[in-house]
Amino acid sequence: MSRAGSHRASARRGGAAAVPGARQPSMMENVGGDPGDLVVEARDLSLRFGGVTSLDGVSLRQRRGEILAVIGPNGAGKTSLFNCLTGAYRPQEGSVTFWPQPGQSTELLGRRPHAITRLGVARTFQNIRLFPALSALENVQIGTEVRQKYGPLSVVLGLPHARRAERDGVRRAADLLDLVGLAHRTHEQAASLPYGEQRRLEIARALGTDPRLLLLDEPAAGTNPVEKRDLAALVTRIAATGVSVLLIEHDMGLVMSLATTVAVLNFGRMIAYGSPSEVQRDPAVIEAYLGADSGTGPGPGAGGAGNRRELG
Amino acid sequence: MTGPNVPGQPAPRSSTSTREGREGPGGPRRVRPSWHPAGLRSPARLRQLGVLVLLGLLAAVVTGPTGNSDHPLRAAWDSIADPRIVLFLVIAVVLWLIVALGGQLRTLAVRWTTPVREPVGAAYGRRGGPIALNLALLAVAIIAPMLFSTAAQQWMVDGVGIYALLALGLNVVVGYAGLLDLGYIAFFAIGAYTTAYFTSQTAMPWHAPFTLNPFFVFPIALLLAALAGVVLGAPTLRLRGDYLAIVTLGFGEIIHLLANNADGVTNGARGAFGVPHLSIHLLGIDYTWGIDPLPYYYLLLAIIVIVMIAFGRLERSRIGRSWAAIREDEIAAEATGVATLRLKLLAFAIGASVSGFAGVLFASKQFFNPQSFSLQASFFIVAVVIFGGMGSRLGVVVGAVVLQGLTFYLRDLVAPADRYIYFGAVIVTMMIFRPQGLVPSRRRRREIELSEAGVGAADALGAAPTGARP
Amino acid sequence: MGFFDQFWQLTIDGLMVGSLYAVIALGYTLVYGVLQLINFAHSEVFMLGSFGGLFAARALLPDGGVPGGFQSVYLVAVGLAVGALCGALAAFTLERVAYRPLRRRSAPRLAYLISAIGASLFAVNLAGKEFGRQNVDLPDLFHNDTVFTLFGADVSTQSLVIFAVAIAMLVGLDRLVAGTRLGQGIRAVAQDADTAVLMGVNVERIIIVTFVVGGLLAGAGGFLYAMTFNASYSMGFVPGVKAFTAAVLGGIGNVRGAMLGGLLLGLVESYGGYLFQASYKDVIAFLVLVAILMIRPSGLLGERLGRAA
Amino acid sequence: MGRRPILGAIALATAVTLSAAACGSSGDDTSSSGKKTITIGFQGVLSGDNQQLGLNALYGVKTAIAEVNADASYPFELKLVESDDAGSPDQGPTAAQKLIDNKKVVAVVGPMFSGATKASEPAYSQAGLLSVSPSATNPALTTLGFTSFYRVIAPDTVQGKAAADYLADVLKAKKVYSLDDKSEYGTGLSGALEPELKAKGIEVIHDGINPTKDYQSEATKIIAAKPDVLYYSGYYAELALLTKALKDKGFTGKIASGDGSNDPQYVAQAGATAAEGVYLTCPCGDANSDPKAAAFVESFKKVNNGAKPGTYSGEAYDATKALATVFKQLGDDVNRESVLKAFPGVNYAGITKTVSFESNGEVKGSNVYVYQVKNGAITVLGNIADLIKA
Repeated sequence: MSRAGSHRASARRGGAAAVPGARQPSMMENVGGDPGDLVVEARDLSLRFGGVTSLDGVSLRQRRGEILAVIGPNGAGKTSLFNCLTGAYRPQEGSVTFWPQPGQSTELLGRRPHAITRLGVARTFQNIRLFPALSALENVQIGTEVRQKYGPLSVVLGLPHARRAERDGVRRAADLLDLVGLAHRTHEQAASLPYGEQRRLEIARALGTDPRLLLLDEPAAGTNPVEKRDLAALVTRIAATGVSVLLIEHDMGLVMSLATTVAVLNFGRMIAYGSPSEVQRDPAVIEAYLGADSGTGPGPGAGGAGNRRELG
Repeated sequence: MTGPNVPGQPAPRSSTSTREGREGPGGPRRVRPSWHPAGLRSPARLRQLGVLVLLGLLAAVVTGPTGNSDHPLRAAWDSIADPRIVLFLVIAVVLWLIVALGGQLRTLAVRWTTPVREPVGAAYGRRGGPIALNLALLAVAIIAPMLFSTAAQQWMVDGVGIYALLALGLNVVVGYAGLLDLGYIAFFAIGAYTTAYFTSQTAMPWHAPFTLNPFFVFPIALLLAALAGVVLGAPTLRLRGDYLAIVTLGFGEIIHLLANNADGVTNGARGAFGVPHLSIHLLGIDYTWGIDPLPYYYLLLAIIVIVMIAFGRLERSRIGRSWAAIREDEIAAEATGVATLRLKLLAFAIGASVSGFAGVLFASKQFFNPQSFSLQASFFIVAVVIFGGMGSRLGVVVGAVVLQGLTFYLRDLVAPADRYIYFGAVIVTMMIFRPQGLVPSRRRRREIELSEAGVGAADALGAAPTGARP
Repeated sequence: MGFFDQFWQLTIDGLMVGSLYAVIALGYTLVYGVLQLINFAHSEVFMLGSFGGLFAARALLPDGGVPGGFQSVYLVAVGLAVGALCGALAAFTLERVAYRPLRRRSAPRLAYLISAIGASLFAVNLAGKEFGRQNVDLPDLFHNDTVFTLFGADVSTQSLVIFAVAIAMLVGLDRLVAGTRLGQGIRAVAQDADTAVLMGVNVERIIIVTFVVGGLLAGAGGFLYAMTFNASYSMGFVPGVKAFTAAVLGGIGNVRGAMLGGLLLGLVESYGGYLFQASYKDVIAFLVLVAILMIRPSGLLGERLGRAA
Repeated sequence: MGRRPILGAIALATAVTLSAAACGSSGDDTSSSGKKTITIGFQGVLSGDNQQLGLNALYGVKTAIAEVNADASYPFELKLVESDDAGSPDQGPTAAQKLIDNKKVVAVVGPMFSGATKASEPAYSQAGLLSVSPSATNPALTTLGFTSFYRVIAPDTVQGKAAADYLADVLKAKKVYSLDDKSEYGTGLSGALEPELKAKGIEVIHDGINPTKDYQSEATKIIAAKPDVLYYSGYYAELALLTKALKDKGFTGKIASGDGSNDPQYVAQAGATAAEGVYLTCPCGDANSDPKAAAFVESFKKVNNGAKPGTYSGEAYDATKALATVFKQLGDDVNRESVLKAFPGVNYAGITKTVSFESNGEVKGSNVYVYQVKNGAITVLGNIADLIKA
């Protein structure tokens, strides 16, 4: 399965024989039935842009604490799915339920992205989107201060609770920089960091918002093997703190070593769902990736130079 | 103008090298010091000469006689067919020689216009810049008016002070939140008319059943203007930069026209006469600000200092960082949980309230009519903010001092009718040389450098225009 | 006194002014489409074109009486041509002086705006100095009779000429953008300048051409404007703001949107001025704009020059 | 291609130009004869949209000064200091203060616009510096408690009443469309005109339109209302456009306007054909058509490079001449205090009127004349009071 990379042309050819949508509900039966331990559930998401269908009735469940990887060829709708979960896109049909705490459910659709983030869903971007002119610390601070309540008047008057909150935000941000191994970069401008560190800084910023669910969009894109290994360790550490991780990744080695569950998208539909080994054996997946000659994920740079406006 | 930089000395290469890289194919030629005569005959040099001669002719026309429409070209011709033209041509040629032969001038210009790159770490955490410098500036501001004529003092209040305050407010909108507001003067008008409503029974046909001291109107106007900002902003802030610009422009024009046309409410074009001066009657202190400009100046100075300190705190707080995040990448900011709309609205409201505050001050100082709230005034405040340096508190104040000072200086220097020719030329020249403004803020300067390099947007209005990167 | 008695007359008045707004609006929209920047000095391009056309036509105007027939056509044509040339020259100079150096320096967007305001101040006041600060009348170039009546409304030669020339220019530009190689280049740059460069489009040239085309239209439009409304050094500002509004109304960056926006704005002003106190017609025009933007945030026909054709 | 050096040169050139301009404007400080010099100030609209009105007045002042300086019977030379207020209240106090600061200035002609006047007069009153406005017509100005304000032009009320009489009694209008430009001057005039008309039982339709270029739909509106007379309260540039639009659309009623339109430029801008027959009321004797003032027109042209007198030129000239008369009477004792004290007693036969004042600063006994455009020239029909009796 690690050979099933992202060769565009062949992936599309393979998609012509896409699995009928009727199969999809059965995918979900693989998941243990009790909604009590779910962290997020998307049901029948359909997203269309003009005549182009980006998501076609996708459903997805993730258990709390699980690392779920979404894979699929380019243009399969992975990032669209992320954008629907985080409120950047508004799908025409479907619903997304999120459980910040067990037994405490919220509908995410129709909320603005910042509101969803505050509920506990944080994300990173495929093409890194840091605040380039801010320092590393400031970038993370934006995240750690998200739920702080003090207003402009307290700031201007320098009230004690505002100062305390500010100090608290800085401390937590510094801790997170430490966690992702960027403590030595604290006061450096985000744009001046090397690529791999920018990726980690983005994760730190997302963690700053104190999420229950963390969405990572191709975190390993454009990183070297050493950085990949560090990244895998980092994601495992994050998951160990009780944060559920939803991951888009092309690097199959990383996916197979990290993910507890894998979902496969192709042409806006989910064609497979299960443990890494199950998915690897799934005929539909093999068919979708058939002919894909052993690309091992996108080459370096595929993540960085994307169109900045794609989410706009 | 050229100072000690005599042509003929080789330029230190190192100081130019950072910029040369961006100059494209033309760059390397400039590095080679070309003061041997042959270099003067290159096409590029000859083109420079042509441009400079054209500029010389233009300068001759600008300073020449005034014409009329019966003989549209006569004035221009009279300016050129005049012995004076020799002076302008000589200046043009001398300039060309200096430019062509002297590397120093370029070096100087580059050194002056290239922002100093300091590491972020050095800048970070330094609160409000060196205190000594700020205190020195404050001392200058306190002493300065005493050295000037009363007319200049008057202008330091009406022109410089009020506009500095307005620019500080608009800076929150444009510089911090990255939103272009072309109708900012409307909030100023709201402040001024609120004052007239509450403090005088005679200024407007429409007035409060009671009379307040103008000091009590400050909080009212502050809130009303902020409210107006929210009312205007709530539906429109979803719009993208340029649409927001035109909607705010429309709003400003509507307020202006309403003030002018609603005779029965605002007294229309006749304006509001008779708003009392500020006065304090408290704890045995009885003081009234009068016609003399100085007391108003110091009051304004105090307010400006307070506002600068307050906005400095704001800028370094969670709120300021969120604004920076919105400016740099709105989508990422939203995804990081920044309530972008609410923060933009906050910027709008804060900016508006400062404008309303300034309106009270203005109304209590002197007579006003709707002319004070024209579209041009809005443009002018935007110009002050950009000219001084978006996002920099000191910058926008310096912008007000320089631009308004320039209008005052030109008042005596050239025919009043021609004043704005020079004014316009100075603005264009300034923008060519120093688009980041006179005193850009550190953060903005970094953003602009990054946007030059193609990373991030310099403002929420999107990246630099097409073709900006050679 | 009823509104409907005058409806058609007001419609004709509105269309005449609206077509002029549309012609000026095209300059804003073209530049915006290509550069994503509001060319605030476009109103002065319009003003200078207006003076150029007016002076040229007046210089050729024979003494005594209103010319007729072929001579009228010739005078109008000369006025339009000289106006267009002056406009193009002004736009070219503006681009070279106030914008290009900023592009070289990768200035932030707002710097362009301020540069434009400075250039505008310079041009307005220099024109005032050179041409005097009085309004200048252009004597009649043809007999301004009623050509025909439409539902009881008089259609004069003048409104007919203005409307016809304006529409011809609008259609011509639309064809230019939609159907020629040059137009293709403009659209390519508008859609994605970086890609256009890779495809071999000379972006600098396209930018200059865009300014020049906008200047040609504004200059010719300026001459048409001066035929009815006189010329003056400060004439540019108000129609400039209106035309910009029209461009946004139709969807800035969209050629057909600018036409639609201009005509619509003209009509709104005409009707609004009749129905309410005339001094509130600008208020009404802006309120309509705000209302439309609330409903359709990217203008009536949407943005993007690239999609215009 | 060495772009930056060019830019550097531009900056340098700008600086040089500015300094050159500075040299050019500061070279006028010479006294030619042995006569003593008296300095007067001029505060007016020297920039902005209404600049032409300011220039009209400024040229009038300059004409008077040139005449005085050339006239041996005046034992002094006049010198002028100009101060621009752009006609706006924002710049008024500074413009006034500039003249007040100049201790040589003993009297001021101006301010011109009522708005700038209201903003400036507190400073003049405090400084005890006489200011004589050639053009501020707001009736309230003399009631606001300014102690050094005088004007040589009648307030709007005088003209409004006379114009109403003329429309009613001479033109026999039954229905009048009163249009103002929403300016201080325009609303003041229409506000004085309309009650008078209504009192005479005439139907009045009121409308206001901010100065614009496009009067097409307004013309349609006016024609639809079928008035006998349209009275426009505003300035000539806009009236010219309005007249053109009305004539193009075949308006058959009469057109009338006030002193703001009584300017030869009106005919030039509207075109002689369109302007033909238009009535203009004015509380002034017009310099161009009044034979008594022919000499003024000649000397005006001579002093001002061939420019012709326009709206407010005559008033500014008269104000300056009246000041000169006072200076002459005062002899050696010319200072702010003495001028302010002596000026109310002046009696000077000017070209627009005899300049003498009521105690509140209003000019005495203003006659309102009516003019008509005939064959492309503004010609006087006579004093309205006389025309009504006839």
